[in-house]
Amino acid sequence: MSNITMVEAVSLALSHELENDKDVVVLGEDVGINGGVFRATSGLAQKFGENRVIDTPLAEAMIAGMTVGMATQGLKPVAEAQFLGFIFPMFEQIVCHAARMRNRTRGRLTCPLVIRAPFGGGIHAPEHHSESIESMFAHTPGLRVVIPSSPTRAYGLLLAAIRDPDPVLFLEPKRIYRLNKEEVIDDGEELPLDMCFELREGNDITLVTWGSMVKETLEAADQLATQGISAEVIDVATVSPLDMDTILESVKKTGRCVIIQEAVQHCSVGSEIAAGLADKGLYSLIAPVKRVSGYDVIMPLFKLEKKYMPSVERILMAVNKIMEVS
Amino acid sequence: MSNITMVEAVSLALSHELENDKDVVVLGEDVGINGGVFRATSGLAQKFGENRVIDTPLAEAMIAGMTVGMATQGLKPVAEAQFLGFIFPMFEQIVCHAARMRNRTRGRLTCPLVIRAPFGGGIHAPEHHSESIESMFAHTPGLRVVIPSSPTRAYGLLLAAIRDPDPVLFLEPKRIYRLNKEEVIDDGEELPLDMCFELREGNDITLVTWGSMVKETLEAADQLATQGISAEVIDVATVSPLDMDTILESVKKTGRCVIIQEAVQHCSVGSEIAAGLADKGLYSLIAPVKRVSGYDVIMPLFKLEKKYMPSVERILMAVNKIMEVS
Amino acid sequence: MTTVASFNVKYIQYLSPSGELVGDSVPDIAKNFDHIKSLYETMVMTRVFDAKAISLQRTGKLGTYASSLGHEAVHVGIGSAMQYEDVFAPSYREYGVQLVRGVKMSEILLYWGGDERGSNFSGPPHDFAWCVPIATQNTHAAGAALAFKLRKEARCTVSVIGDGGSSKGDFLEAINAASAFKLPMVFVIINNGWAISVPRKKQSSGQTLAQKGIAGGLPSIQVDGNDLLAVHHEIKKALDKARNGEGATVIEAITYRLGDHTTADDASRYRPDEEVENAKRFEPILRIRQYLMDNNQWSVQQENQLMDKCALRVEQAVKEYQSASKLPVTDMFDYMYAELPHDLAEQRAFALSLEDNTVNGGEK
Amino acid sequence: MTTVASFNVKYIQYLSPSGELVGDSVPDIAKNFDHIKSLYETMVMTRVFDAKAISLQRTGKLGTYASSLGHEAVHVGIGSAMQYEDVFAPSYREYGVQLVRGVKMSEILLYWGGDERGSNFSGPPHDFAWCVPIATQNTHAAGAALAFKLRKEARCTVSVIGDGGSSKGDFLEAINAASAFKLPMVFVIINNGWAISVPRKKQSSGQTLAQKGIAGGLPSIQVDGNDLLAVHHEIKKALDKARNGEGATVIEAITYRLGDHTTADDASRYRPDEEVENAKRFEPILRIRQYLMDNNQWSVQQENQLMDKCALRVEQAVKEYQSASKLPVTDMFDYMYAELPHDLAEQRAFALSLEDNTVNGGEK
Ligand SMILES: Cc1ncc(C[n+]2csc(CCOP(=O)(O)OP(=O)(O)O)c2C)c(N)n1
Ligand SMILES: Cc1ncc(C[n+]2csc(CCOP(=O)(O)OP(=O)(O)O)c2C)c(N)n1
Ligand SMILES: [Mg+2]
Ligand SMILES: [Mg+2]
Repeated sequence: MSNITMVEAVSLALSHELENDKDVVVLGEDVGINGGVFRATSGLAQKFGENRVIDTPLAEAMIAGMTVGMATQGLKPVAEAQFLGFIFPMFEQIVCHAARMRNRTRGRLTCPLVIRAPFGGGIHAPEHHSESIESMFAHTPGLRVVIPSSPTRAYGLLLAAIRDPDPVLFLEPKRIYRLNKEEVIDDGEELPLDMCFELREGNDITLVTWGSMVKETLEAADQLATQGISAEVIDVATVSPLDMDTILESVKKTGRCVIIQEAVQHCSVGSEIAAGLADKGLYSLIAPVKRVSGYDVIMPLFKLEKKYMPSVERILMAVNKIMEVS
Repeated sequence: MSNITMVEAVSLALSHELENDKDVVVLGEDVGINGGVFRATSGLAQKFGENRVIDTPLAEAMIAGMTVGMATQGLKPVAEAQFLGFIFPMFEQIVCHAARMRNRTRGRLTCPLVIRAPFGGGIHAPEHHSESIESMFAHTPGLRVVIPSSPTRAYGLLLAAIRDPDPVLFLEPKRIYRLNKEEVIDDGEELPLDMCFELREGNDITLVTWGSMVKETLEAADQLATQGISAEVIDVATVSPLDMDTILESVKKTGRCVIIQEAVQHCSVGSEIAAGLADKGLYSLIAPVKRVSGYDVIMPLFKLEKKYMPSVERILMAVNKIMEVS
Repeated sequence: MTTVASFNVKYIQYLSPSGELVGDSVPDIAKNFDHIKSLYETMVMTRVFDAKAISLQRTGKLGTYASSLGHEAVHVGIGSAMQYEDVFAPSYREYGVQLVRGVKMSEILLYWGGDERGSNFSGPPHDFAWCVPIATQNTHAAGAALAFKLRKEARCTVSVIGDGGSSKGDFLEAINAASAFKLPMVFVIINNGWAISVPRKKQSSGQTLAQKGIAGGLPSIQVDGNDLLAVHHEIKKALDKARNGEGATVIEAITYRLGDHTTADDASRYRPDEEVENAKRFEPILRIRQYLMDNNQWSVQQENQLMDKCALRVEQAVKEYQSASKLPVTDMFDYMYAELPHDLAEQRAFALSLEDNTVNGGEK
Repeated sequence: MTTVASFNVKYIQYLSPSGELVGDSVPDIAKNFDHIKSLYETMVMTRVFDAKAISLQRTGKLGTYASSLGHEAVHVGIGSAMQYEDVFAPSYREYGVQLVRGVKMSEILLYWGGDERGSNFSGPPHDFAWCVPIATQNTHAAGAALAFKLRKEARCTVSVIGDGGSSKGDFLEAINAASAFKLPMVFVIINNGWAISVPRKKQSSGQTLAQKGIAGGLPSIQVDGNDLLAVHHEIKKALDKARNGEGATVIEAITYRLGDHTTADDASRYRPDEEVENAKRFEPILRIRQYLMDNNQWSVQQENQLMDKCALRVEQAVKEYQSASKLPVTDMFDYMYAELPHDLAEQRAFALSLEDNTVNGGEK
């Protein structure tokens, strides 16, 4: 029981499962003695040995393919993509195999694997280190896509992801890896993979978000409160499959919704949520559904990255715009 | 001037540009003497020689990477991914390089390339030959994603794609490759890459679709006409960048919209269009925006594929549901 | 200037095209006629099955089908060298391996008939299913091999790849993984001369494809892939080594694709007839039968009996295939996840409701 | 059993760590002292620049930076062997190549300072920009080489890859492309012993990395990557061959990463100090200076002058970097497409409107 950061919570969950399930294996580039470039696997190789925490050659297609191979043969591999920007060589394996193995073989072979990847902008990283492409994976049936936004949720969701009998892409918003500390009890309790988290109750507007943007969204909600606007904040957390019901329920109450995401807007998870509202939530809506997203541009190198990313200011602008409507 | 099918129109456009622009080069697996597995490059190697129409080794990452390399050095390569299901090894090159080269180098290097890929279900093909994943690419800034739905549009849009100074993913719905013939004049006239095509005017409801589903949508519109419902049919054609204005304009008139796509629903192009309506079109909407999509499952092998794909029946059900609302 | 590493690639053949034992040594299996006969029978069965599958496709009773005509020695040679607990990672045409390992012909037909249940087959449950995305199976095999190594199980994996597929990066990454982790596995490059319309020489100007293994320092050999004895013996040797902790081997088996790429292909567009005619002289079944006959182990009568048996069994398989129960629409939902997520349950119910409709939109 | 192909990998060194000519022959450049001196100066400049860049990062004036410490010979050796019209495809730390080719130090700083304008550099406009996704640059180089071949231009491409990157599939596919198309290109594997924390021996158990070229039948050699003469000479020879239509070569240059992987890395977590200390004895600058001095081509005075010159030039570069004009927010929109699409124009206007706000939400 200790106060830990989100990246430490990731380590803690990995350590817990390595300890409790001999089939769990961690693999990836630099996950061994180096403990991962963000220290998410820090100390694990030392504690569990090189047969449980495995440094691989630099070849992402191979890492993903071997992970699939291991998973089909009874292991529960947890692979790391060093950054989400380097996951592209894994696509073929993730989409064509991991997500399809159970269905293809009618359950004969399954893929209980996790691929973890740090992602998102805001830490002055080099090119390709800052993109948010969760929607590409969310568009892939058979895959779970999970994004924690706090130490507690990272711990519980990662445990659930490792134990889930199906493949899970576990995306870690690295901007908030060390944002704050929470008391995380290492009790092995998992969190559900099919439910949004309601982080704040409110009546006037629903703010839907996930990952690092939870931070700005909660800040915006605080400021709105001082304006007398009561915002409900929902952390989607499991962007696929998506718990749309919780969002619909909330919008039924508030009549308004702003979706906040770091990803580019076009064909994104935010689009899906807005589309869900345009269908099943239309009659609840008092005002247009606004999306505050990254612009539809390439994530700029860091001199401009802050201007790319949705800010508290932009959230407030969107909210105020639709609060005018009545 | 002759009556040709859509796949012949693809050949014709390729032939036209090979003839008229010495920098155009066609490459891919089996595009040479075999003329492509769908005959889209039929006769081109024979006509233009092995230096213009190039059979490559079987390695998609290499094909895409070389295409990027050639494009940066002044050629206008048109590469083929044999099926969209085999494009995954090209992702890293498409997303990280083709789409980014101009922006990365502030215009010093550009990628005037086209990657063509047949896609979609309904022809009893083996596994991985039938998926529709246009939204993964549509989510990628810097890339154009173009989907023709008739011989005329295939000809004009492919010419435009080849001439466009930026990378274009050109997805060919193979179910309608030979569906019908149209008179296509080989006059080198291109069609715009930034506009929807209005295929049918109507006042009661807007049906938005693209690719092979244009067929079922037009059939549905015919049937609706017999019910006295006047449906406007829009072929999006350029799913990214997307001409949302034409859609909004139409819905302003009709107040109702059904989006029809073959792809799975979650985080798709259809989601984006519905989201656009939930924001900028909300006040026009009389009824919920319905999406008739593939289910959020893995495209089944062909015994069940017809049941996966949106049918005229399903389109009519969706339309009738929202026509009840007033 | 010093030489820091040297390599060579050897070519191995035990049985000449005319069925004579050649070469420096005689492999064990050459004298085990009962074993050879049983493998010969499987080779013939594969071929009879193959012809039937093509004709089913031609008459609209099967989807696109990838023929194994001409590959019988390499396929059956692999299958017979493996142990049950080993894992096989096929691509899409290695029926000979799979028949040896217990997959049913009716299951192969189900698969090509557009029915996922074919991949839930009667072969070893740990074997991989058919794999269409070229070369991806090789990294699966590497992962399975690593699993065995980590668990200290005396098991190996065998994966195949075509001459075309040998150009793909993940095949090469799998070789590298086998090198880096010293994995218990065997890579078989089935060089049948063609990747659809692209001939072997357009894939690489390397003298052999076996030498791709040298990239990772793996022992790399060529065998005559139409020589059952050579394939069986060399794969077995490589498996023994692998099982013994001595790492992986790359084996290029040279054979020839006597048919079209698949039933969707027309090889006459790109391949000279003479090449095919010539290749028939080296095909694998003739020579092993000749060998058996020359050693008085096989008669015309036995051959006739075998043909009858094959025809009968294949007919049975076709019947089984054709009498498979109807696939319920719910099948496309029910294997997506261990537990059906909420939104999918809704879609499933909707799809099911369409089934009940008299006007069945989904059916068409 | 016949041998169908044989290969070997040779190791080439001309200058010993102590600066003596060794080996069977003397390369041309060894006697061209003016040339060597100018290359030596660039090597030193690179190193002085490198130290400055690291200190800029440490003081918050630069983003993450990938040091080239220890790689000066291989980088400058490559750059000096190439012609202007050739194309260089870098990864991210080959500043020595780029300085020879006319890229400005201030541009390198701009890039690592988070400014795209750094990639619109003063080097040859046809050169590729820095490439972070490992190994992807190798296929670009193959594509460029194919363009030259198709247009019958006497130009070549040179691409680099690290020991780590040599495991990645697209590097291997690029080698295969060079083999299949007989491309005018040179692959340089810069083996500096480490891929972040993963040592060379974990990448592959192959004796050399050069042998990856054997997969495609390409001539494959190892050179001492700390020996400027060997690198320059062997790359030049390979380029001459390539330009002559004789195809590609794979050259593994053995060097050592004397620093951390990048400024975001802490090598002490995984790498023994002794290894680094030992490696310093083989580093590239010492030996070439020694060679010049032993041949009375270099003096302490010249060295001091050079150090002053380098310090001055680097300072100038830093000034240029720091006085770069502010990046307008519109820059992130204006290079997305040749023409700004309608929806982006709207977003651009919005972003610009935020700039005008007094409360600047984008700025924070
Ligand atoms: C990644 C990928 N790219 C392309 C294809 C389409 N395709 C199917 S088989 C084939 C040729 C394979 O040739 P080869 O590897 O020699 O195997 P063979 O069919 O001859 O057994 C191609 C290009 C595919 N299935 N997967
Ligand atoms: C495809 C990809 N995967 C992972 C990374 C993260 N990464 C950056 S450098 C590096 C190690 C590279 O090592 P090596 O190839 O030996 O080159 P070196 O840095 O030693 O020059 C890694 C893993 C990346 N940039 N690209
Ligand atoms: Mg082949
Ligand atoms: Mg290295």
